[in-house]
Amino acid sequence: MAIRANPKLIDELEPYGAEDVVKCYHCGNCSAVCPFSEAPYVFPRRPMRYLQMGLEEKLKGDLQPWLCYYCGECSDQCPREAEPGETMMSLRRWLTSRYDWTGISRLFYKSWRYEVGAVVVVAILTIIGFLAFGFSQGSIDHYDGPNAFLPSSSIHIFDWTLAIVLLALLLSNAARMWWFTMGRDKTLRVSVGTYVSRAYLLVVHFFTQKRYSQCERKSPWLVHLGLMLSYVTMLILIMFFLAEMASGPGVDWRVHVFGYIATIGLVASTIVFLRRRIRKSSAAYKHSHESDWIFLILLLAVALTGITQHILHRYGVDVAANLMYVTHLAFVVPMLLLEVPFSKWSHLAYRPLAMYFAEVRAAGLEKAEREAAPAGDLQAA
Amino acid sequence: MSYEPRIVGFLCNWCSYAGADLAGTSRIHYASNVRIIRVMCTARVDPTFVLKALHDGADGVLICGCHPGDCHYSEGNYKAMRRYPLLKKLLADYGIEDERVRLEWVSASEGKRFADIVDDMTERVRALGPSHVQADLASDMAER
Amino acid sequence: MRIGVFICQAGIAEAKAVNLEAVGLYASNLPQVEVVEVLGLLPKVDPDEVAKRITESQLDRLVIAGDSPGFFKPAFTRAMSLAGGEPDEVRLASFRQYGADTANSTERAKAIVACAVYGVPFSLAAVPAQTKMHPASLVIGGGIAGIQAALEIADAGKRVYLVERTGTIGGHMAMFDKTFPTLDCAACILTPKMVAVGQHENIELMTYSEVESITGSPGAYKATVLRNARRVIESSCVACAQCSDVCPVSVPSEFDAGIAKRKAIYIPFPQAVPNAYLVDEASCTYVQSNGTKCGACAKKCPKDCIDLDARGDVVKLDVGSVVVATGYGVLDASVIEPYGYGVHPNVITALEFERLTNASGPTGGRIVTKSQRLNKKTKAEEWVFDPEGAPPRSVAIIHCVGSRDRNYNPYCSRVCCMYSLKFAHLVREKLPDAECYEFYIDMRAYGKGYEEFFQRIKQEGTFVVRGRSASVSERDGRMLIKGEDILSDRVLEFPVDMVLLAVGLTPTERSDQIAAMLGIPRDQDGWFTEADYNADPTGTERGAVYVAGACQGPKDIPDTVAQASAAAGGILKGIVSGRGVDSLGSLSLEEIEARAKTLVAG
Amino acid sequence: MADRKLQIAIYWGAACGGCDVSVLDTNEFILTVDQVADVRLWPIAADGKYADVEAMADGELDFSIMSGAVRNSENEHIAKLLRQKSKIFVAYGSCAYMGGIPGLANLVPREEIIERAYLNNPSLEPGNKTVPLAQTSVNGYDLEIPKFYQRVYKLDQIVDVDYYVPGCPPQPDQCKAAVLALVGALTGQADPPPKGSVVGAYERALCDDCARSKSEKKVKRFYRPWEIMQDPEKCLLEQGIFCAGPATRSGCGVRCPNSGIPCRGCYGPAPNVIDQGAKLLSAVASIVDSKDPDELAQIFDTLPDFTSFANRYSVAASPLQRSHRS
Amino acid sequence: MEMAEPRIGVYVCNCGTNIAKVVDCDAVAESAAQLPGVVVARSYKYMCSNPGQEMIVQDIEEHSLERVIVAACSPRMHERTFRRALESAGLNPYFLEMANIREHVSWVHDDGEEATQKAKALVHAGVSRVARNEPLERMSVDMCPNTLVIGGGIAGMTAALEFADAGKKAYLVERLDHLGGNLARVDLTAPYLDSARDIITDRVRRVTESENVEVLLDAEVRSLEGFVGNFKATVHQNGRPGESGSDVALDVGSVVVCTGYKEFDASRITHYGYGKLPNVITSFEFERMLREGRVETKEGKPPQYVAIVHCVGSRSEEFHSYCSRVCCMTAIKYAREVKSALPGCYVSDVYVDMHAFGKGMEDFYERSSELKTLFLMYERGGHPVIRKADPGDDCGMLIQVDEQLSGEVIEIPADLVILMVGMEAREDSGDVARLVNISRDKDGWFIESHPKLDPVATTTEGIFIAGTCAAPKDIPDTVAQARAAAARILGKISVGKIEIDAVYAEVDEDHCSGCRICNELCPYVAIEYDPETKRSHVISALCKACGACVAACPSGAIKARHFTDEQIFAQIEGVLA
Repeated sequence: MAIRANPKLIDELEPYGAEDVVKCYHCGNCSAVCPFSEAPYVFPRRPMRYLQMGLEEKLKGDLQPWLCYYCGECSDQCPREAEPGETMMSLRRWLTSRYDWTGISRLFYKSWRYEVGAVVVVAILTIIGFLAFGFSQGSIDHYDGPNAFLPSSSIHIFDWTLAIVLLALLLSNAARMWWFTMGRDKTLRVSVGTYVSRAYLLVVHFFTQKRYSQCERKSPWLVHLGLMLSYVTMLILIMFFLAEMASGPGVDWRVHVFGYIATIGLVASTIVFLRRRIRKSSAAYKHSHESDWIFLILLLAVALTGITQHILHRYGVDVAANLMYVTHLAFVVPMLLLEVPFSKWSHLAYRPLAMYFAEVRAAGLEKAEREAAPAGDLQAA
Repeated sequence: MSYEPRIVGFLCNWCSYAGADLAGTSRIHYASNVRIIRVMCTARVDPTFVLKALHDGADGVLICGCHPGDCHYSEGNYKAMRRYPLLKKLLADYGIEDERVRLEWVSASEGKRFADIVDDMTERVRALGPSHVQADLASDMAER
Repeated sequence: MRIGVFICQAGIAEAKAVNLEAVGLYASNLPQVEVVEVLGLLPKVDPDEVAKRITESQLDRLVIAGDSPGFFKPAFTRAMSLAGGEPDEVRLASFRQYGADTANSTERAKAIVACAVYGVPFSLAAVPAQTKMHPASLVIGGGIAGIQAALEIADAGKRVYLVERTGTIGGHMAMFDKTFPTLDCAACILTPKMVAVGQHENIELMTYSEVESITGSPGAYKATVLRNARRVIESSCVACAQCSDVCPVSVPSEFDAGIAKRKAIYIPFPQAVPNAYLVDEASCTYVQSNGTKCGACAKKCPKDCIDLDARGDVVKLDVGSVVVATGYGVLDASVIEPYGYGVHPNVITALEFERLTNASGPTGGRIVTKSQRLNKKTKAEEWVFDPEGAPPRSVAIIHCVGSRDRNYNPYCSRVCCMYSLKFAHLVREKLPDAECYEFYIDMRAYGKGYEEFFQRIKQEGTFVVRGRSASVSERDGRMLIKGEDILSDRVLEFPVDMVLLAVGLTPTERSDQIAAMLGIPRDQDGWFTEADYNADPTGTERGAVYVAGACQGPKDIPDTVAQASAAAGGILKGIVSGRGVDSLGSLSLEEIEARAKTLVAG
Repeated sequence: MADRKLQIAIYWGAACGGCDVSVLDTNEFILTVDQVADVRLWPIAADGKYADVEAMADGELDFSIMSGAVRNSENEHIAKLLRQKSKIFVAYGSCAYMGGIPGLANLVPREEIIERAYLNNPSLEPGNKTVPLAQTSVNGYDLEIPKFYQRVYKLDQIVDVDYYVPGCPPQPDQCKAAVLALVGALTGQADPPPKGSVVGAYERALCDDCARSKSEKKVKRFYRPWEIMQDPEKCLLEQGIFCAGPATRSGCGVRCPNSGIPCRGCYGPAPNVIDQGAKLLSAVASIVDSKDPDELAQIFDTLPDFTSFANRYSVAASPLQRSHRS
Repeated sequence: MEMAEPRIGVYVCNCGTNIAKVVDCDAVAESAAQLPGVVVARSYKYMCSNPGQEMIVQDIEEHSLERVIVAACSPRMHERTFRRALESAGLNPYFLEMANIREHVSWVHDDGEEATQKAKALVHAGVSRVARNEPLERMSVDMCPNTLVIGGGIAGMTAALEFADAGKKAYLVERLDHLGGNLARVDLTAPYLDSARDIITDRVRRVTESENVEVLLDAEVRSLEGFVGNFKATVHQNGRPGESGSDVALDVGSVVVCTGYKEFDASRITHYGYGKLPNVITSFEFERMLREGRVETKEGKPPQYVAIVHCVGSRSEEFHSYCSRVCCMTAIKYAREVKSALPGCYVSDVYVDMHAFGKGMEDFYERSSELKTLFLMYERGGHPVIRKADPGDDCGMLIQVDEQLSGEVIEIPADLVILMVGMEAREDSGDVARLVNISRDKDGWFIESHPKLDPVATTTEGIFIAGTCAAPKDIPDTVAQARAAAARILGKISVGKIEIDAVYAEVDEDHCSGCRICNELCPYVAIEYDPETKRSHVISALCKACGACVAACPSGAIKARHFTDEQIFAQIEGVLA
């Protein structure tokens, strides 16, 4: 049965950053230079083709955009400057918006104004919320202690609730992702065993991003890894050792060592990325979507406000520390609440998932192939 | 017994003669047994020439023209190509060994090929020994 | 009649120095022009809006002006029909087409607009004055185009000076083995023409010479030709090769595309015309040492026709017209790193393969891979083609090397597809057991018999892979070639013994000087610009100066020959009638306007 | 009219006798000849002995007409004898002119002929291995029979011939014409034709007289006459029937082609042609319509025993003259 | 015929040491001196040098030589040189023979003994041949300066104007009642979208206003007799309705055939539904829409989806195997034009290989992609199927394509489908070919005399072809060819005469039996058969002296001047002596 092409999809994807894909004349150079491109996942050309022809369903079910780490080799060599790398990136954005059932993500990508607006609103609400809370039960002069302005215990509860909300959103989207890419594909028959046996990949890819390391250039991978690890460390500290972190003035080095390292990691890596994006130092950073900027800026802001409030508190300027704390949260909350489920940050979940699914899928196909007849050789081509 | 074969070569002016010239200008050495007669095109080579040459004592006859498709006169070499198999039949009936008469394609850039053909043919004809034609005709006369 | 002028640029090539405002102002002062709108670069033209405009100001004729106004015409034509006007009354004023990208382009642009406003084709109105035509002509470049043009004119009994930069005529074609798609041998069909040139009483052949300057006006040009010192007396040299036998210096042979060596005193190739040796001063010990060393050849020459101290001289020629047939260069494949040309010995370019497979080449036409050999002089191992070398078991041919690629040449080189198919045929013919792969993007088999040839090659068992091969690397002595096989949707990676790069054609490195010297423009890719893409593909901006062959854009042999004859035709009609035409530039705006007026009247 | 009768001899060498019959076919003309001439030797028609001829003075005969080729010592002896005794010596008929049909024997060595005729011939009684020998002695008597030569000769390979009358056999009226020409010359009524010329035939090839329509020729295969329904109007060669007409001297009256039989070439090659077979070869090959070697081979397979067709009458006259198989 | 042996001079060139170092030149000269008829035999350092040539000239006078042999390099090198020498001494140049003892002896053999033997043999051959050489004179026939141009398209008009500009007469014969040909049906040209109308207007006006061009509209050439430089053409011009036409007799020196092409009939391809589906149209029908500014469906609505299908009738086994060369760029042009006329419209382009080979074309293709033209690739010989859309669809038709670049079977929406019909030879090309005596290839295109080095000439001298009648071609290539053809003819006109090489075949009509075996053989149709006399004869002006007919003539009636049987027999005897 023939698939209906939809010439209009191209227009729809432009806001996601895919304006150059139309130039592609399918020489196949990109797929050949991509270190990740091997059967059954031959990309970027094939997804680009789907995009040109507007095969929406195929794209929705496609894991390949997630297998790309955007080293930019393909874009550098592309004879028509069709920016395959950027196309993959835009597809990731688009896919994020498809996985998201709330539709918020679509809005964000359609126009940055929505995203910025949302961030501002959430920030203001956060500020109002926490100020109200602080004054209602504590004193602005105390950072910690019995009547601390924002006692870690309550923040802790807040964190956890927020975490649960985010997790819920992420998981539901991840579920949709699974459905689009694996579940609804009738031809694909994968046993639970395969899922289980490959499950470790999730962890591996999440923490090592080892595929990224296969790219020609290594530094993007290192920085990216650094950022991710610092973030995760921070997350753990906050979720489990918030009290110890907030306590003072005596420094509890068991947590603070990690805290400092993570903070430095965050600041450094975000700055590096920002510089690269500003200088458009390589193909990967030539095209920056608004969502990229928003994400990096928020992250940097979070790190900086975090560390300042901490320092202020160390030197006993508690009022300032508290105000800074609120500011800090005013960045943290929108970042977590908006970026993680609806925007760029979601890839921290989708990419490892995609890699995992990909392996599972490949295994499934291989099995199917083994049952079917062997593929024809080149003569057939 | 060893002898020097005498081979008459009919070469077309445009490809093979030029090819033979190129063998010269490129100093490619080959057997001296072929005596070249230039014709404008292999299509000019009348089978009578071949019979005449054999009668006059040639041990072999070599005809060279442009490769099929290259003919300066667009299809002359095909005309030669058509006569050749019949000529071979005729010669066979007259008891002339197959390898004594040969049609080859040599382009203007194939000096080496020409040299190789000459060497090869010379060797084959040498191996056959001298042509009987003149001896036979003489012995016939002698018997009377 | 009420006329509306709309000025919109399509941005063909880089925006040329036309002052659109000035043109607009000028247009507004032309009779019957009611509306002038300067819409600028790549405007979004909405037919409905324009239709409104038309009805508002009751326009009967629209003139679209710009570098390539045709890009907007359909919108205006639709607007015209929507407004109920006469669609035929949409006229184009194309700056590009009529050369408003040269000196005083704005003036030219005005003239073009004027003609369109009057409804007269510019080409009809802008006819330069006639000039007296000197019966002799100059042909620059001795490739097949130059040869053809020269013979064409000479056979008409007219004098021709044929100036060739190298030591022989023949150009690239002389290097080729077979020619597609008929596969007849290049030498067989070319050398007779070369000899004809060499012996023609109407052709004065000046090889190893360069045109230094051309002054004067159409019909009466004065050319200055620098005749480099050949250092061998052409007329008396009998090409006996004794000089080169004793010459101690050996350098890569240009004719053999560098895959074989020649001496410092050499003849480009055995059938060279003139059939005489020459000294390459760059490598000649005697010349380099200012006559203190060597000089063996001069002593050896039995005819004493070597004069190593000879100096070049300058010749002045009076000619009426000029044919530019300077041909093409080829892209330096080493700039495309992924293919590893210059790194892997058995990655070779098209021209190198032409020589390799050519019966008169260094291996006598045997297709072999390079083998390593000790160079006695340099004591260094070097890779060379040895006739006894191992034939490749598999050969990959990569199309579009540096062509159709924004990073190198954005244009298509027109001939690569076909010569690559030819290579495949030669490989399969000479090495029936060898596998041959063609990596292509679009198989451009457009000419007479080309498509049939493509099908034949496939039947012969060559594997054609749709997909531009991305890279060549080395793995245990073989080339590992990688590319996507698009039609079977997978990435192939397999070893071959030889990789042929179908390198694209480029303008010759001297084409900019020549353009400057002759006052003819070049397009954004550096090819000479013809007078009118469609209507006058061989004429130029400059009167009595013609372009022929690949210097005007990549071209195969038949098209080149046709163009060369056409160029010659332009000259012949001038000579036969004794009248040529002046440069387009000689016409003033007023003259063109006036003529346009009269044409409308008549 | 001369006061004395012309002295003539008619003789046959290696021939079928058809030529003599063709002489008789001149009907009453033969009587007029008889009025002007004495036939001194004509084995099939009149009595006469070799000895009588040997007894003659040189040049005593005004002219002799010899048909047939030379195959054995007797043929040669008489040919030389007649030549010696005649003023004019005429080679009469294809065999004398070119070796003729007997000449075809030149394509096989003598040994094979003997073998075929005397040793393994189905008509021999078993065990009979008798082979003719030039000399034998039968109970004391030495018998001698003519020596059987290695090959067949056309007449002028043995003796000097003044005129040739081609044909197998020559057409009676051509025979008449020839004889009259000679008589005319001898009786001084007309100039003799130049020595060595072919009399009783024309200067062009057969097609000149052939009534069949001719157009440009392209042949995809060849046929024997019985293999197709031939078009009576159209050139036989165009129909793929191997006709020797184009390469054969005209003069026979086109009898064969007129009756649907391809010309066999008995009148010999056209003037300025050395070998009829070679010419026929290149002519026929030239009209074959194919560029593919294999197809060509197939087409030519429809021409069996090519040489016997191309040189049917002229093997002995061809440059190679005989088989050189060793 | 026995003639007295002519007096022969033999000159053996040492070529410095090139020949002498291997061949014993003196020995060669001595042995030559013994040959019949040889009165002088010399060996000299450089025969080609001036003293060398003077030596020959002197000897010719002193020894009243009648024939000359130069044993030296290849005749391809110096034959001209020595022929001139003979001429300067008042001897017929064809009384020269060269023995190639350099390229064929000294340079290829090292054994001096053998080489010398071979050299002697070659000289002997030369001597016995030259004795039989005949004096030949170059002839020439007058060249009529008028030219007949058949076809009033861009090619024909361009050619005619070339002659007009040169001040020579051209007769331009056009079948229809107006000039312009197929190009007149086109609005804009690829890839720069210049106005085709301007080109045509310009040409038509020039042609009609030129006093040197005689335009014969609504006319056709009925007959053409004669040969190069001297043709007689009869042109029949149809009268206005009612009136009977008239025949015009023209004297012309050459003919340029520019009869162009006709477009492929799309209805022959059933799966495109042309003729059945109202909105499936051909490229030429679309051109009309563009000119009228009405890019609309039959229902009168501007289409939302336009699809363009390439290779209609081209590059297919069942129709035409060849590529029509211009369709790809025209298709891209349409994509561009649709976008311009209907900015909101979606264009898809169904192609096989994108032939954007010419100047400016790749750029044009690229720009078209930038305009979001959706390119879909189908397999050569594949069958995209066009069908009516289903009620629910937002389009009129659906095209099913086995899309190669994705490996998917795709359905694309279309309201208007443009079929890029290929070019094919006109149905009357056979008649034209017969009329002017040229040949056609399997597809009906006229065959050029050499596909590479002589693309506009034909094997019939004086008949030229230009433009799409020889094969599909775009405008620049057509114009170039038209001018090339004109150049050829102008060349001859400017010389005023046609030199006929002295070497050609001639029929001895006293021996020709009219068997017509030779007729078919001549690639240059130089052999004419006269049904009256029942003889064939050679038109020397057309003969190129290949000798095919000579070898084939069964009655030895054709003679190859300078390559006669006697001469070659003599050579054979010579080399074997």
